[in-house]
Amino acid sequence: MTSAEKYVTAAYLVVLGVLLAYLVIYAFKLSRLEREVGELTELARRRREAEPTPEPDREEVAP
Amino acid sequence: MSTSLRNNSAVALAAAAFVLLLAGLTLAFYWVPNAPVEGFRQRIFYIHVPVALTSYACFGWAAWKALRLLWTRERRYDLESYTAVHMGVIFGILTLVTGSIWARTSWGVWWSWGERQLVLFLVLFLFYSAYFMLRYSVEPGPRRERMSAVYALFGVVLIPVSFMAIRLAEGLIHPVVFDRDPSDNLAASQLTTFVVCFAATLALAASLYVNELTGKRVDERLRELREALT
Amino acid sequence: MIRARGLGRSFGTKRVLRDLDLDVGERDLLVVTGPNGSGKSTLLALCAGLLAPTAGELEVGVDRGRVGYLAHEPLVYRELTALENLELYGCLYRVPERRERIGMLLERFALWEARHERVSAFSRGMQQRLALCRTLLHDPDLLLLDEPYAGLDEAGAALLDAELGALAGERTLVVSTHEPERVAALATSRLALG
Amino acid sequence: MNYLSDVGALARKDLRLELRSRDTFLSMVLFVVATLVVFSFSLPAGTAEEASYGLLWVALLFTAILGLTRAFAAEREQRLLDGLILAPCDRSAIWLGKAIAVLAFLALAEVVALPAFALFFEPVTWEVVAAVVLANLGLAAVGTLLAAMAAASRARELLLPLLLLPLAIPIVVGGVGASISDDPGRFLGFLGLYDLIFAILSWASFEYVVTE
Repeated sequence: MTSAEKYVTAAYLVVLGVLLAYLVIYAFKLSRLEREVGELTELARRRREAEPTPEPDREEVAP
Repeated sequence: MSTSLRNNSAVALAAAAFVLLLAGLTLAFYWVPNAPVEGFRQRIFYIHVPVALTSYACFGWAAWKALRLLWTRERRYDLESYTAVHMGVIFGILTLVTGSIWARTSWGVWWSWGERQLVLFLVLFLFYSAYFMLRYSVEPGPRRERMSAVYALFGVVLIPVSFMAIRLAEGLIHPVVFDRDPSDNLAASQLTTFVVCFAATLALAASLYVNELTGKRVDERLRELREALT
Repeated sequence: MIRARGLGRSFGTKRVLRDLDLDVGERDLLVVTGPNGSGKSTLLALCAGLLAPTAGELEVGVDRGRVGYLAHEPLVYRELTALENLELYGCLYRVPERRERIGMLLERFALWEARHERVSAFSRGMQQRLALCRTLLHDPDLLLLDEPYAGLDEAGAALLDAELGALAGERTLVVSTHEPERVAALATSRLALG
Repeated sequence: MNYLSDVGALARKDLRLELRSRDTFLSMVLFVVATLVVFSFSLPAGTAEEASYGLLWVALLFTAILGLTRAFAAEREQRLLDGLILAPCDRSAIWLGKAIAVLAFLALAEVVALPAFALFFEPVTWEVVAAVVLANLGLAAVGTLLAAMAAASRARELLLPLLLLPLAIPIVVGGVGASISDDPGRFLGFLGLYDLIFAILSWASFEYVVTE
């Protein structure tokens, strides 16, 4: 391989490498999101058991 | 857009990106003949310039979304502008890397101040890194969205202005290098390869943009859910 | 004058106001009470237009030139004198016969002698009274007073009582306070937050 | 007419505040002279004269940054921006008033800096003075807007240089070019164009930076 070919392939490989790195970072983000959803469903379940009847949420203005 | 429609377009975008990238690579490496003067190393051109133009497109898209945020005050544009800037910076880094490799093959140096586009991308890279610094140091909320939008608008205005500045600086402050404008004397085959590669990088950017945007939307919705539960 | 439906505001992840409905008429005096951090100041800042709601909607029937806003901070320059501060705001609010109005307000709030002193030399009570002058300077239709009695001594509080007495029934007032009994007589409606 | 009276009142307020405390202006003058002296030690003997013009422009740029960091100090410490925003005047008047004050401080600092430069380094030609005037306009216009952004963020003193430096690159190119080129007209024209574009953009977008 001449030096020119080495550099050209290096350029294309670098682009590929950066994209793969991006995908890896994105995968980490997805796993974090998944963990967060787990926590929230857990929170929701605990809350539903704690108060069977949902209390009113709106603050009315007392006349 | 309803989620099923959005999913289909995301899949379509990804498929288009894949096909175009494949076509671009095969054309760039096998089909197009060697350039008369430069020979094999000219093939970096088919990745360096499309990536650079895609980066400009991303910054332009971010500015467009920022303008709409300031115009219609709809808050979803902030995430879109933010993701587009993020895409622009990623492709900007790619441009800088492939550009310096090209400078290495053409002039034997990793960095040359004579190459206008490289210098412009360095300026833009500095500018948009400050964009992220701005976002991280302001509380999330309407105020941060509007400031980021204004800054993104400044960015897109800075591109032509600093290109003029770099051109003015040549010969006086920066060395002049025989700068063959890559896109003027292109043979037919080179042009088609270039266009395919450009379409490929655009499709790639659009596909990554859509995915990352969805990720950020899920992030925000989870935060609202957490707020509602606590 | 003020109409809010499902009004909410959160700072980052912390939600301060949630799903609030509110109606304040032209001549009303609304007293807002609640512990610290319950969103009283946020509600007033929203009505003043300093903050944008992050949920629901809010309509204020008067443009910002007719709004008087008294915040925790006096919103006056410490290095300028009382007179210079009021002249600056007088110019910005385009107050007609500015000099006479400033003189009358300074006199009414017993600040006339200190008019050439810098605000940095003022006591907390004097700063609060200057802030009241600034709030009333342009004779606003809507007054948003965030804990107006804070820092006032007995004389200052009496001055404010008289002022509120004169304004109640004439203008729209929203007063957030920790001592609701002081304005209980004048209040036309009440909102307990938090 | 009211717009101009608002701008006048705001600019007078800033100048009066500065006369009282005198810290921004004096620190800018001392800073620029000290920077020039330090620079005089940084150039090896054999370098070309043009290099010193480059130092002048770097010194002016960082003096401007120093002044801009102080621009919204009073408004930020006493949360006064809320008071100014509530006033019925057009919010861009706040920007213009503050920009005029920053311009005044910069000009006063340069009245000392340019003769000092002529004394230490190279003569100050009229092109340099024209470029400095144009650069002041650009720096004041864009810098005031960015100072308002930085004032609303946590890392105030750190953020302003990061935001301003990339936008100041064309100003430095125009300034240095006008100082050393034998055809300064091109560079002065470019500086004028820069001022026009970014002054209008800053004027139009200031409202969105200080309100919600």
